[in-house]
Amino acid sequence: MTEQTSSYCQVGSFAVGNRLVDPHLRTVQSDRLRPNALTSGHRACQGCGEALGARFVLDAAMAATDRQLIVVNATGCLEVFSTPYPETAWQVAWMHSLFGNTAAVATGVAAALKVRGDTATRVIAQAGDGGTVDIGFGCLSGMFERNDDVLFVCYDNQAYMNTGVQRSASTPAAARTATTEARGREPGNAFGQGKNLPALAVAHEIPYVATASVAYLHDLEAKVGRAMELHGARYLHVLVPCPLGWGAASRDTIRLARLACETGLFPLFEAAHGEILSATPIRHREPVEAYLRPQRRFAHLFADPPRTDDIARIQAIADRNIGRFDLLGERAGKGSR
Amino acid sequence: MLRQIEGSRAVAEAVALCRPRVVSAYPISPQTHIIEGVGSLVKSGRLKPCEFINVESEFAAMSVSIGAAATGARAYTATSGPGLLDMAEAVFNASGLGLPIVMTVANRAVGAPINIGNDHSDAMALRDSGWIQLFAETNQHAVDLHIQAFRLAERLSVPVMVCMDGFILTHSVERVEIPTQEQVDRYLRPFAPQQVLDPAAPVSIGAMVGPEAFTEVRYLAHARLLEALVCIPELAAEFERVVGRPSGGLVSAYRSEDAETIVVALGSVVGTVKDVVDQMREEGLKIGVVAVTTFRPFPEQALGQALEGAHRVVVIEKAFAVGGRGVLGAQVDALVSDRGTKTYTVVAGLGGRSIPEASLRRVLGEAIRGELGAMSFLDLDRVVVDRELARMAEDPRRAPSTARVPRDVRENAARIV
Amino acid sequence: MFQVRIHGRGGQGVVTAAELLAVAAFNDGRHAQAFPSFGSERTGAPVVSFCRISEREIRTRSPIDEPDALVIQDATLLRQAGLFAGLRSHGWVLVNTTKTLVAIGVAGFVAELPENHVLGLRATEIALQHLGRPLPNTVLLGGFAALTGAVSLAAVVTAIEDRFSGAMREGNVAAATEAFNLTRGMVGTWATRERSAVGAPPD
Amino acid sequence: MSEHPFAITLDAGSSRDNRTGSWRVERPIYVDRMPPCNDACPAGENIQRWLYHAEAGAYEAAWRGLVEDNPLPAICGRVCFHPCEAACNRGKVDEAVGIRAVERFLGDAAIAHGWRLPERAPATGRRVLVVGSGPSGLSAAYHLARAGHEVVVREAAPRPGGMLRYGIPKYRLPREVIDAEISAIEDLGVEIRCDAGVADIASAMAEGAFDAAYLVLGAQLSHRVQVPAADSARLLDALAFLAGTEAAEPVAIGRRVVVYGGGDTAMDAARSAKRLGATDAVIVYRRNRRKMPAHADLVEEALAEGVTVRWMSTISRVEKDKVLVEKMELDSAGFPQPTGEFTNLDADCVILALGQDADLAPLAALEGVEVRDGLVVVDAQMMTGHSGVFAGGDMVPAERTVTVAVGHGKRAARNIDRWLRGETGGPPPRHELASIETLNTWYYADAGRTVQPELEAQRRQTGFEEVVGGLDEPNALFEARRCLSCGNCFECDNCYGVCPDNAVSKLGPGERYVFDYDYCKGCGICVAECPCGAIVMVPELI
Repeated sequence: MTEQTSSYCQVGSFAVGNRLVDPHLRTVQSDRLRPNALTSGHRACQGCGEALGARFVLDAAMAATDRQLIVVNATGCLEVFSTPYPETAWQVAWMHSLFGNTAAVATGVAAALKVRGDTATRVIAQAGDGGTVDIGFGCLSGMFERNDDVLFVCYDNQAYMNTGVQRSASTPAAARTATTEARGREPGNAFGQGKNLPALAVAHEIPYVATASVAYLHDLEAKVGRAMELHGARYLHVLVPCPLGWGAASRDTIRLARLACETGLFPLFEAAHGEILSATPIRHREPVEAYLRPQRRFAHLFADPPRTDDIARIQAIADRNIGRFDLLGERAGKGSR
Repeated sequence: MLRQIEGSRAVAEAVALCRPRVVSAYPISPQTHIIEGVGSLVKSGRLKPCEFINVESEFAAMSVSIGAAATGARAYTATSGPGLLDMAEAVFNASGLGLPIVMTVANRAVGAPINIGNDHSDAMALRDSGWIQLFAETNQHAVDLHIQAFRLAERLSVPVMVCMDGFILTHSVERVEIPTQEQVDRYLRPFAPQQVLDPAAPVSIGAMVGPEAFTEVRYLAHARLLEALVCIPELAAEFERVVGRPSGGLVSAYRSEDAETIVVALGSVVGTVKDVVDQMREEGLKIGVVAVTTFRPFPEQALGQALEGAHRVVVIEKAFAVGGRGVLGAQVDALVSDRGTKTYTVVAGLGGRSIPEASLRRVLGEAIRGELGAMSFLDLDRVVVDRELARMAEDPRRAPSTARVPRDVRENAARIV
Repeated sequence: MFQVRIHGRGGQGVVTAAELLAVAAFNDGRHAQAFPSFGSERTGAPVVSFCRISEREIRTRSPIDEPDALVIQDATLLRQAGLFAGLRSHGWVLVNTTKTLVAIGVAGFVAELPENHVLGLRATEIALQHLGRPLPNTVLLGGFAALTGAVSLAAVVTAIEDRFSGAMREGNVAAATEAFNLTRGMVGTWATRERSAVGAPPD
Repeated sequence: MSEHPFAITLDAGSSRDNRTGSWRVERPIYVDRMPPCNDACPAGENIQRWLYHAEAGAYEAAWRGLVEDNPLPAICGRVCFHPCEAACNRGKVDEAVGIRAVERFLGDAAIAHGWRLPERAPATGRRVLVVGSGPSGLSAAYHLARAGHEVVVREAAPRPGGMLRYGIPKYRLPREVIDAEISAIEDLGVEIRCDAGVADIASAMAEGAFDAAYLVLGAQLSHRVQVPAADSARLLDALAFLAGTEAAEPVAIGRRVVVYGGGDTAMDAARSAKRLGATDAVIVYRRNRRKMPAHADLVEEALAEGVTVRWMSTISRVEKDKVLVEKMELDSAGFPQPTGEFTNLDADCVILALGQDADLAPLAALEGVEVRDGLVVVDAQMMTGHSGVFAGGDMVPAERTVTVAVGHGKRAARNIDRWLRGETGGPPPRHELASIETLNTWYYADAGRTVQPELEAQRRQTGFEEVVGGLDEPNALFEARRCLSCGNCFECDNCYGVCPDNAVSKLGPGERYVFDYDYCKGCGICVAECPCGAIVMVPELI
């Protein structure tokens, strides 16, 4: 009997791999010989989303560049848990300088490569949200503005986890941190504008900006792949749940990353040269409560009495994203499955 | 080639002869002409290949240099005063990582009050950053020191700061012999880094080190810096062989062999002091001057020898530890006081204040006559200071609990001047 | 040691004038040191630059408090207090003006200086004529060379040629040369005159 | 020792010296859970497993997996009432996987390609008598033969197949399908003697020197229900009617046919009547549709073909050309109660489909056989009270479906084999059920169920052509791939990919994965993100 291929396959588009999918459609993570840019023995917490995100991104980048990659890392959890003397978990050329200068160091690396005519080796800078949206933003903006040939990756876990969960400009409204305690008349982080770094990156009109999530590996790897096809300043913002800081079960890391997207709180999109190109549609929309409830940082919203007004405000944020990015495909028309 | 040239421009030419591959630039007075000069040489194609990067801050300037040096590129940048402090974290980082970056510091005061004039507060603030610090006396010296700095940095894998007085040197147009490219190429080989980011041989640079090894790391950095005390004279000698001019080294003495009074100073003021020394020698006074070219690592042995036999040492300092003493003065005192040599610290030239020869002659005369306090401020406007101290003493907001303090301050001020 | 202080306004090439003077001295085989007043003055503000010229290496970095010569690029600066501060008793003064020294009110001060040590030169006019722009600095350098003899015209011309290119080079060389010749003529003339006759040459 | 600057620069990957497995208080382990389809399959098929092969397009391997348990996939692929699909977890996501359709596709593929059933084990020298060649007898004969026993099947009817042939209309089960799968079993060396009914089991066993017997006599005696009828009334027995459709000259039924009963047989009778020319085929049933025992898809198909149903109705009396129908109503306990409201219904003929009983006469001489409520009592090993005599199918208490019969045959065969070998003990314990809660269904791509083609309505009125068509290959593949693989790893690489500590090793196709407990910190993400629930956390032993 002649075997025919069916484009449909159980989990082909969503799980890490699948024996039924054409090898070239499988993720880098499904490869038995994947690079493991971040290897075993690191000291990340159980269920660390950032460790996962970093391996996802760097493995994809290594695959895209034939492993010709140099990585510059900001101070933060990722740096501390990966390189405590005398052991490093990195299997990629890697450097850590400071907290706030990662983009500039990467610029220097890129310049050194360019000046010696090395066009094969590519540069990634990576930082947590603090090292990106707060202390690192000056250097990052400069790198963007000069259009230096660097992909900057922010692993956003929405607070300063390395120092014990303090608020950053990426901490969501109402979230409890060590510096936004869940007490008083407005418990948790204030409802402000937030610092929307992906939008700021888009405003720099750099060649490529994307958001990604550890829960959407195919999407993430495709974005890394596209970013590595391009030159100039590029930015990837990856949501990486932190079991410690979010007060969530270690097993729920990917689930929460997924819910952040499925609620509309963390829209996945791509932009180039200042224009939004596309957004990843929500497959199964969830109310924000489904995302908030499993996290102790939002527990005060569900106390007795519950803070339904705050939940509604968070829902409104999600709804706004859904509308802005057409996350339900209402304007574009539902894509065929 | 002998040229009448602005100091900044001469340094830019010298830096270009050293073939840096990545130069990061952020404008700040009085350093700006240097990076303008290097930028011009890159734009004109005289310095190539070279990536000249206009960054958004001094912090970024040093950070770009860190990245470039770690990737095996010879990296250079320049800054001044507040700029040096802006990059302070990265300055420590560069030395901690052992990256042989060369940076010009066109020395400038640090505010507030904001002041763009020259003094050494910037370099002194980072004297313990693990960098080698060289101080140029003239623009010729600055040119020579930059060329030696690259060699020294790469030999030891330690960054080097070449300090030159802002405006006084950077903006002076004077006679400078600029070596030929051939000479510099003979002296300074292409950069062969001790560690490098290489995808083919990946390492992790910049590990986190805890208390179990941090002391050892620091000790090794110290040892490496002390090694520079041996390297610097060697490299200066080699420089003289190649370029034909003695320059650099640890300390430089002038008419100090038989001197009873020796002035010790950093940077361009040494030239003025030399003229004063000549004048006072003509008056029959046994006086000389020793310039500290290498301030970090501190050349204890060389300076100690140079000061041997002096009855008194007057340290002219363009910075001081507020609430403490002179930085250089304290170190000199520690070096010679047990020989019975009296030391004086004269704080001078702060924030671009001129150091007139007459004032120097006066203060040195006071030292010789034993009339000078251990620490004094050259040309301090006593009228202004006393008036202000008096006002403070009478300020009712301060009066209740600190009634005595202003008086102490006044007494103290009177003692040290 | 011959020390010069140049007064002007921001944008008039005051610093360049000192530098060109130093280069010219260097071209004559002397040591020289030019430096600006170290401030952050903006366009139009009064600025000062300095130049030392010596047969020997210049080591001092002390300020020039007692200049041997003053170059005043803008006569309106004469209203400024302390303009002549420290000028040595044998000193020279070169002023950019179309008027007589009497008219600009410095006759009294000038009277205390040696004869033919003070000169008014219509430098801006000459600059406009050769450069089309009111940049008096190279014109005054030519005059300064003729007035003081501290540098040669050839050295000034070479300094200008090294500094400028194209039409600016030719214009500046021509302007400086004209000023030199004009000044030499005037100084020569004035050397035989009464002191009271000191003033601008007749048209 | 590193050649790099001390402590500042470290050698790549040196963290592997740090065995983070010591952080763990719980460890993940791989498990195989019982998929609900397998759990629900009366034939005990390992559905998830054979779908796993089918998903890869390995159809012969899939068929081989199938016939490990059931030698009649082309038959069951048509007539099974697929309790697997009712249990299918995918039914809670979108729609259940069309397992039966894929099974049929595989069964038909086997026939088309002539795939041969697996070889027999070496002969044991033991002889087993199977009485009845219905699905249960065929199943038992097949499994016994595979085990190496000599099997003789005795069938009273002229052709093998029992109710497959004589109880299920052709339009549901084409006869060539029956013939093909039976002959495949015969090819294995099973002897089927037709027109060879057994009047007395004991003597038949003795005569044939059989060591054991499996009795599957079926239930072919129509249930006797007292329906008052005029002498002239035309009453037919449904089973006889259906069997008669196999004959060259079908019985005359007239134009208006009333079928009395609510089971599958009633549906088959009504639909067959339609095909034999009845303009009206009316089913009279005493309860409502929800309570109707007939399988829903048969009801659907019947209604689609124009069969009508009088719900909540009983026949009080049958006249020559009409029946008197009484309206019923359900009492609080859900039982129908008469209302006294009567209506007449025109009827040329009434077909009674009120159930069947077993004829247990051949067992009369067997000692120890216990009969209760007209059915033979068997133990957990399907053995009657008479040692060595096993029974199954419609004559024992169970649901009377083809697949249940097939399952009986398999179980009986395995127990007979064990009994013959003197072994005791039952099958291994069943795995824990892979309930929907154990799955992470987000990962499965959205995909509606494929629809099998159906014969157009016109042709369903006029003949016995098969109504429901099979899936073509792409559709069968698609349908197979809708399987969630509940409770059984299908190598999606999720655990391998989502481990933050790279503590999962991928062993390659078919080899699954192993945990590297040197580094596994026990975060449990692999458990949470396993789509099919094939990983569980267990406490670390102290």
